[in-house]
Amino acid sequence: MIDFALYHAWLIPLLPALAFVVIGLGTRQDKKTSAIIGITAISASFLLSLGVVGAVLTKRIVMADPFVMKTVWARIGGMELGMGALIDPLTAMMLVVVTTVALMVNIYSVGYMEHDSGMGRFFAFLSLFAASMLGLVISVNFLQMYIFWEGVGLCSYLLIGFYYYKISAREAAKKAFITTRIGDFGMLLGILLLQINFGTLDFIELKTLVPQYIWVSGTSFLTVIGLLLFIGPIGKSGQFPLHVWLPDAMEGPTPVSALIHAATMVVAGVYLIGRAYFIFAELPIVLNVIAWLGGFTAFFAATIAITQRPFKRILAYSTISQLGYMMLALGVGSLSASMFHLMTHAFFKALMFLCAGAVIEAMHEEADIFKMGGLRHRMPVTFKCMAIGVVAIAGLPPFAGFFSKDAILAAAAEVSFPLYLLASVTAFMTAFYMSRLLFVAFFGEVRDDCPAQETNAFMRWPLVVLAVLSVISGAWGHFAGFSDWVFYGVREEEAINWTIAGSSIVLSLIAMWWAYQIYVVKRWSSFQIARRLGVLYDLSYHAYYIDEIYAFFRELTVDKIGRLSLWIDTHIVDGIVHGLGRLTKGISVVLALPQNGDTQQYVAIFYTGVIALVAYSLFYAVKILSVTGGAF
Amino acid sequence: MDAVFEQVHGLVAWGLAFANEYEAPALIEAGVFFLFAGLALLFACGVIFFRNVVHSALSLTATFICVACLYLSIGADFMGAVQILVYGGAVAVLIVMAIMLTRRDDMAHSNPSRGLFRHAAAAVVAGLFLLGMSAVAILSPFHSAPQSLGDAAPGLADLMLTHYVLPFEVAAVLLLMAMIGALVLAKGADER
Amino acid sequence: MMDFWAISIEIAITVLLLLTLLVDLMLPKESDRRPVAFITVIGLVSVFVFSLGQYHLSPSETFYLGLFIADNYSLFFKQLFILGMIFVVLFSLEYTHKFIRYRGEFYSLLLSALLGMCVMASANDFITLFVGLELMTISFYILVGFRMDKAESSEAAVKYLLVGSGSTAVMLYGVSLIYGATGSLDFVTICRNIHLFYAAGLAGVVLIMAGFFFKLSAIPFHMWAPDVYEGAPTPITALLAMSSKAAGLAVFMRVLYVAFPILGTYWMTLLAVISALSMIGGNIMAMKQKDVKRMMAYSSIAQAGYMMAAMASADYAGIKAVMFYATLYLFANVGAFAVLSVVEEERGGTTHGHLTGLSEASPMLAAVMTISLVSMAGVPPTAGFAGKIYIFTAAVDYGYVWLAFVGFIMSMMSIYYYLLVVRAMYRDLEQKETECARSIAPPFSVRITALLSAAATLVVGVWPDFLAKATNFASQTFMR
Amino acid sequence: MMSFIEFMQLATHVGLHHFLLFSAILFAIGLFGLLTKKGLIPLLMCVELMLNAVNINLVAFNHYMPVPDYTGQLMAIFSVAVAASEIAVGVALAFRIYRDRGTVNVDELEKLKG
Amino acid sequence: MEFPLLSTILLAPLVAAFALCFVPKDDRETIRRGAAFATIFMLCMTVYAFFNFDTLEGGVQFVEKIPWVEDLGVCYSVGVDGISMPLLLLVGVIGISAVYTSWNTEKRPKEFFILLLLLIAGVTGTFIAQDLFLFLLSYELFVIPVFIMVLVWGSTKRLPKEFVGMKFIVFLLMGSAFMLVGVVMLYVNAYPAGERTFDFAALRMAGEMGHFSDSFQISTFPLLLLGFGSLLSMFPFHSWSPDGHAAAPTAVSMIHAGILKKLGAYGLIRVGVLLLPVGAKYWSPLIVTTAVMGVLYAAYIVMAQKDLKYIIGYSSVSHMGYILLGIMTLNATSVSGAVANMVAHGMMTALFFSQIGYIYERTHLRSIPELRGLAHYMPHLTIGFMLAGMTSLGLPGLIEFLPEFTIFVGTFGVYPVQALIAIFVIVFTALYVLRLLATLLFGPADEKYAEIPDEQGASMVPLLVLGAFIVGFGLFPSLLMNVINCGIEPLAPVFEQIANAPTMMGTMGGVR
Repeated sequence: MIDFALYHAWLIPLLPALAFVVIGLGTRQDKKTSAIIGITAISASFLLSLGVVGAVLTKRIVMADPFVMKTVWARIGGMELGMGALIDPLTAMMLVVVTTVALMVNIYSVGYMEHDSGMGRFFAFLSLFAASMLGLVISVNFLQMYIFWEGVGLCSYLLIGFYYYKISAREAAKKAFITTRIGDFGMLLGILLLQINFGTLDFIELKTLVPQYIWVSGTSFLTVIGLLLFIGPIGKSGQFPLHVWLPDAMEGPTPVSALIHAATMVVAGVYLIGRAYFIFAELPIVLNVIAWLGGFTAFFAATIAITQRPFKRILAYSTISQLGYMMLALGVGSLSASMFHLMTHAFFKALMFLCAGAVIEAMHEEADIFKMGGLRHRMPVTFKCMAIGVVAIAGLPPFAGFFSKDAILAAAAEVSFPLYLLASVTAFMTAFYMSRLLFVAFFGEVRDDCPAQETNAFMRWPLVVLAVLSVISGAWGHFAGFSDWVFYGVREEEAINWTIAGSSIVLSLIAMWWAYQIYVVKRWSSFQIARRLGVLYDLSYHAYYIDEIYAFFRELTVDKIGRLSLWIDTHIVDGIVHGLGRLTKGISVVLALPQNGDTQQYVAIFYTGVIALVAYSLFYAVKILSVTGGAF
Repeated sequence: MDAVFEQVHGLVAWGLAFANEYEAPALIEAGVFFLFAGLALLFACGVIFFRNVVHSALSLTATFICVACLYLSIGADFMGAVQILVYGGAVAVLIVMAIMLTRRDDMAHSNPSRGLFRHAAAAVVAGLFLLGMSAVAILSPFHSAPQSLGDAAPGLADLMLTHYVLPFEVAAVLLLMAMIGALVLAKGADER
Repeated sequence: MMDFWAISIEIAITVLLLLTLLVDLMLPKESDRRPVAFITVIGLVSVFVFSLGQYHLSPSETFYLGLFIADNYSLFFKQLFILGMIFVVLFSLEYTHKFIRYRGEFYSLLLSALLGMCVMASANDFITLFVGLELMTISFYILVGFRMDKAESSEAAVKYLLVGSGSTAVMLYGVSLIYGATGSLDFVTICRNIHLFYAAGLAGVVLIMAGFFFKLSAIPFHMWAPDVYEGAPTPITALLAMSSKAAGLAVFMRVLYVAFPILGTYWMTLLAVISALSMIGGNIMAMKQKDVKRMMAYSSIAQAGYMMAAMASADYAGIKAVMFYATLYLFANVGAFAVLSVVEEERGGTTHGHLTGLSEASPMLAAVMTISLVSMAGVPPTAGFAGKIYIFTAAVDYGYVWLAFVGFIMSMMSIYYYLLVVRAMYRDLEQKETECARSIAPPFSVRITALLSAAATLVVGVWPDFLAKATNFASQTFMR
Repeated sequence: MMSFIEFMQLATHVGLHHFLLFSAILFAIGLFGLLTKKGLIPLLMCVELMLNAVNINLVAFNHYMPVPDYTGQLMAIFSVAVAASEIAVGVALAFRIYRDRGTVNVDELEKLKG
Repeated sequence: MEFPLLSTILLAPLVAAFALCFVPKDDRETIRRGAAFATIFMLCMTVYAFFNFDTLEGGVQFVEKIPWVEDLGVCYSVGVDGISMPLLLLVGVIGISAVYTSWNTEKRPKEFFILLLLLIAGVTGTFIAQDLFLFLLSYELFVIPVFIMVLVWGSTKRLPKEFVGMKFIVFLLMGSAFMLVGVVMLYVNAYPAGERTFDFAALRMAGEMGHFSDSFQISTFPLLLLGFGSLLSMFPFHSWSPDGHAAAPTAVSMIHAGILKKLGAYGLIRVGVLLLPVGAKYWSPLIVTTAVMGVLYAAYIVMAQKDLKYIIGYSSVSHMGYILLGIMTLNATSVSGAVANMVAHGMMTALFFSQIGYIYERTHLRSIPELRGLAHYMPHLTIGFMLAGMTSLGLPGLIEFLPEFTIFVGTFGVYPVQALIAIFVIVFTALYVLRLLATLLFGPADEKYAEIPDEQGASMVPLLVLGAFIVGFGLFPSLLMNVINCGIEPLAPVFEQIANAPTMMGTMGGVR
């Protein structure tokens, strides 16, 4: 079984892909069959993933020596492009995380989508997404990664725009695709440079080539490549300034938000850097950029999240913030901390999103948390799960978030104090706004018009499973030696630094208490605070007007120039063509003017021609005479 | 004064020399040429400038006859005869007939011309052509050795029935078809 | 001595001519003269078939002392003229019946024009040339004025006659100068005479060329062409465009290559310039034309330009190209004018307006017209393309790249006005034009001519080998 | 520069050039007429003048040929025949035109143009 | 002698066209079935040829050679190599799609299908020709069919269709006039008179023997470029193209964008680059720069367009810029990318146009604000549009991704700045494609489209056929790429030979 899983790891993405094909071509109309096919496929992948993990553990496949299977996908123009599966602990971890969350979300969706006529389509897309994401995870080279990277982007687009009749969904989908495309552009450039420079995109080969290259030519060129490659993750993982699509992506069905925009796809960027860490780790400048951008994003998103009102939007900004954390961890050189956080975050954020889905469905599509309240009475299971999620993200022991966040903070503190400070402030704010969410939505009085009811079993059980994972994954990972397996270079210190951990716990507690005072006890009026903060509140509430700024620039650089180009094309380029046509016709008219029917004029012109010819002959004759001197 | 005197002197000297050097035939030859050529050109101008088309036609005939005389003067007897017969006779008659058939009331102005601009343009074109042809004639070092062939008719007849029998026959067809064509065209649409 | 075999074609045509005259006289006055037409066609077909047997590998035969030469070159052109004449007589049966009053004489005159052309093609001295040329020209003067019901017809004839006489005078002047310079009118004698380099010789050459330029309607000697083409009866326009031009070309080439080869560089430059002028001017002026016959006049000016471009490269490739092009131009013209004659007959005119809706009235005619016009423009898969390749290969080979430039660009530009006609035939009809869709059933003779010519155009376009070989054969014996 | 006397000597020594110049002038006069007259019949007359001029050329060349030869005159004879045919056709056309339109002025023939 | 496969492919549409001449013009069913039969037959044969193409052996295969015009040195010589084989397949695929897209032609169907088949035959002939004369003969065969089809079955939008048809033809033919001069110069300079030939292989041999001097190459290449470039809709000679798309009937738009433009690119490779490599190298910086300008400029214009056909028209100008870029970068990688992209873009645009045609035929609307929310009633159409759109923006797993990637790989090392701009335009492409899809397909439903049936039966055929190839080649690119590789392989020496040839900017250093 374990061997089978290892040697057939390529089946992991393929099974959901098949499910997509089958559902798409065949059973799209039949909800139930579609759901069964989708869930079966993902379950099989899940089992295989577990098998892979088992194989990694038993066969002791380590980061430095991964297990690789590959085949040639295409040969073109002297390039050989491969496809295959690269199995190492990192991959195994990702496989499990992705399949677990995907499985949960699939099951959840059976409940969530049961009244939607597009359920077949939904499962098809989910399967396709799972296939792409898993394909991305097992990539053996940058091209494969890029391919599936775009694939997940497509699925994200399709699923955000799942409710295609809603203009907001349509626009959000578009925005997501284009924004990430900008990132992809940079990444594509990086990949091209790698291909041109090294002649290969294969991770394993690059791993040996890169150090040699650095030895010979230094890092300056690779720094450019690294920065370009990093643009991709900026887009995909919602880092500033390309984060704008992620909050809007919440227009999609909530399971999608949970799976794609919280747990899996958005971490693809982090994963890419992790996978290519052998490049990034050699480039201090790039690492610095990553760290600072990550830190800034984490902080920046947190400041926005504090003032948001829609349930999923808060979670979205929180996701951005947490992704910033992961980036920060990578930037400060701790692959394992980052990946660890990636894993825990996947579980607790998926959990929270699924809870959000339950709540919003129960509230009949009402998303504003201030219109909720007291839901803990109506939806106890959901509440408990949500609470676990919040505590986990806030970083209280022994929940998952504590261990991973602590690892990041410790790593940051080791490298740079300002970064550590930034991360800590962010942690504080995270604890605050997550508590705010929890308190506003679930505490207080039940409103009279509240229609909320506990959800059905399909939706409940995944919550429970994820809640359990949110609780245990941190501790389990920490103590079972996550960092023994997933690391880069030298294995890192794993012991908990209690100074850092303690201060972070204290900060979180303060934040939660404060939130409790404001939103439950209502010691201070939240509105008053908002008014006092004035401009800052406005900025935060409107996400620093970044969307508006972008729209302005898009209008300026795209639409205006587009209209200008069109004008140029129709009036100048076309104008020249049409003008030439008209000119020729004009010449035609002018040339034919002598043709006025007057015979004698014709004769005159004829003789003019004759005279010209005679003149030519005389000229020639004189020339001959002058050459020959009149003699023949 | 000297220059004028010199010219006059020269002229006298030339006259004496001319009388000495040239015999009468040459002189006569020159006289005949200039007489008929001058007349021909004069009549040709008449063709153009007479207001009455009948006068023009007569002038044309006169030109033809002058040219015929020139032919005769250089020994082209047969050509001269043809010229008088065909041009002075047939063509002239044809033209006069045409004038009669297309006559109008006021014969005094029956030979209208185009406007002044057209005259100027025509003068330029014709003048340039003349200039060109004169230049050609002057620039060409022709052999100017007149030959006295005597009676050309037998020679021509010989050529026409041997070397050039085909053009001769074709010319016959040409005349036939021209006749038929002219008849058909002249009959026009209103033959009933 | 006299070898009558050499002039057998001419004799046959003359006999046919006399026969038509006789039959015309014998037929009752009210008869419709179709028998005359049939006699003409049958006679010409038999002459054509007979002439096929005259191709030879042995040295060419001359009629008398080399003044009339029946080589493969002239034979090829003669066949071309005969073929053109057969086609024209065939497709104009109905047209003649409707518009021509003196039909018997009409056919006789056609034959006399044909005789003139044939004589020209074989002429090897200036007298024969001149007589043949004039026989053709005068026949055409008459034929152009042959539509008694249309004032334009006689107007065209007058214009043709006046300008033509002017040109005859110039050409004769040139001949006289050549005679003066060289003392001979025989091509073969002339070509050896160094005195061609006299001013008189040089001027004589250009004056003779001017005469031919007039026949080919090359710019600036073209002024007569549009008016005459428009005014003449449609079959005559067709003949003017293809046969008269081809005959002019045939003898023009012979004059240049046989009589004046030593002046090659002198006249080649001139030909190239005139050719370029004709290509440019003809094509551009054609663009504004509304009347298709008139447009064809301008187009024929341009076509003459193309052919002269090939002549400008004085070797047998050029000659071959001209012969090739003249042939395909004949087919194209037959197709186009067959359609035009039907249209004029049915709708009373040949402007774009008259052609409107032809694709619905008679798809076959529209298709034939399109193919013919496209061939004139030189677009594949029609014969015109192969022809242009031959022509401009010859020109480029000789170093006239600029001429090829002008030629190709103008020929592609010319597609514009050809397509204007196609547009008129195919465009959507407006409400008030529904009358234009009324079906036209062309008579059998027209149908067969049109289809034959279109088929020939396409076949030569796709498979030019046969024609290329034939022209090769003919041109090589010409250059000896 | 040629002096007046030399010129007179040349001028009176009648030779080929005299004829050539004479014919050129005659041709030019005919051409001038062809370009300026209105009536069709005068135009035909001018054409005849031009053809005549050419004939003079031919005959003169023939006369001054170094070797005995008749082809020039022969050409002239053919040219006469052609000229006669042309004028016959021309006159017939003039008649046609006159009957069609009541005029023989070519400047009124303007139906065809453009 | 082997079975004349390629001639059969070439003759199928011709024979069908000829046969259709004798079908009564009211019998629409027979006519369109006949046309469909011919194209299905063609497709089967081309697919057969494609999969029987021996990629190990390479070179020109399925050769038939018969002397044709001896004094010009023309042979009826057909054959396909790795470059033309995929394009031939493209013709087969688009041919059948075009016929089925026009399935419901009501107006004068007989003439329509005859002309369509002639058009298809012409492009087929061009791709299989191994003789320059034959190539030219077929190359311009499109003129009359296209003109008449635009005239009769086209549509008038911004400009009258009569005008556009004229513009289309005159523009292209003016371009090809230059090309013809160039070809004649090539022909004349290759061999002395008497030994001349139009055979591609022989002409290449002449080039290798040095019969084309460097200065000759440099002066002649622009002529060819003008001809092929204007057919390829090279900026700034693209003006005919969007208007042409807009006015033409759907089938013509499909063939025009899908095949005709590729004809230009194919000609540029086959005649321009292969025969005149030094000339190509000399001019390449300029052409690459204009190509990239075209890419960007056309993409910008699309942003401001509303009419669907204009959008796709300009977008194909933009995409053709990538192909030109790939070709003119002159290395094996970029050129193979360009060739692959020709196939990819052909199928993609054809699909786009067939979908547009479907909706236009039924609503007579094709401007974006008027058409909206089609996904509600027409899922098949939506799939078609989505597939085409996603291909257009270069989504991996669909046919166009890998070619574009290859072009970029080939180009980026040689012309970094130009390549950078070109790559950046993929963002623009995404932007305009998504805008188009979003407005057209999604959003609130519009009742007025409720009555319109979704694609079914015959009208599904283009989607199925093109979709199958788009996805199939997208997922399994080696099917396509192996064939192309073996076509590009023989070119490698040519590129090597000119690697150090001077360009107009002087000798380029640092080329990989």
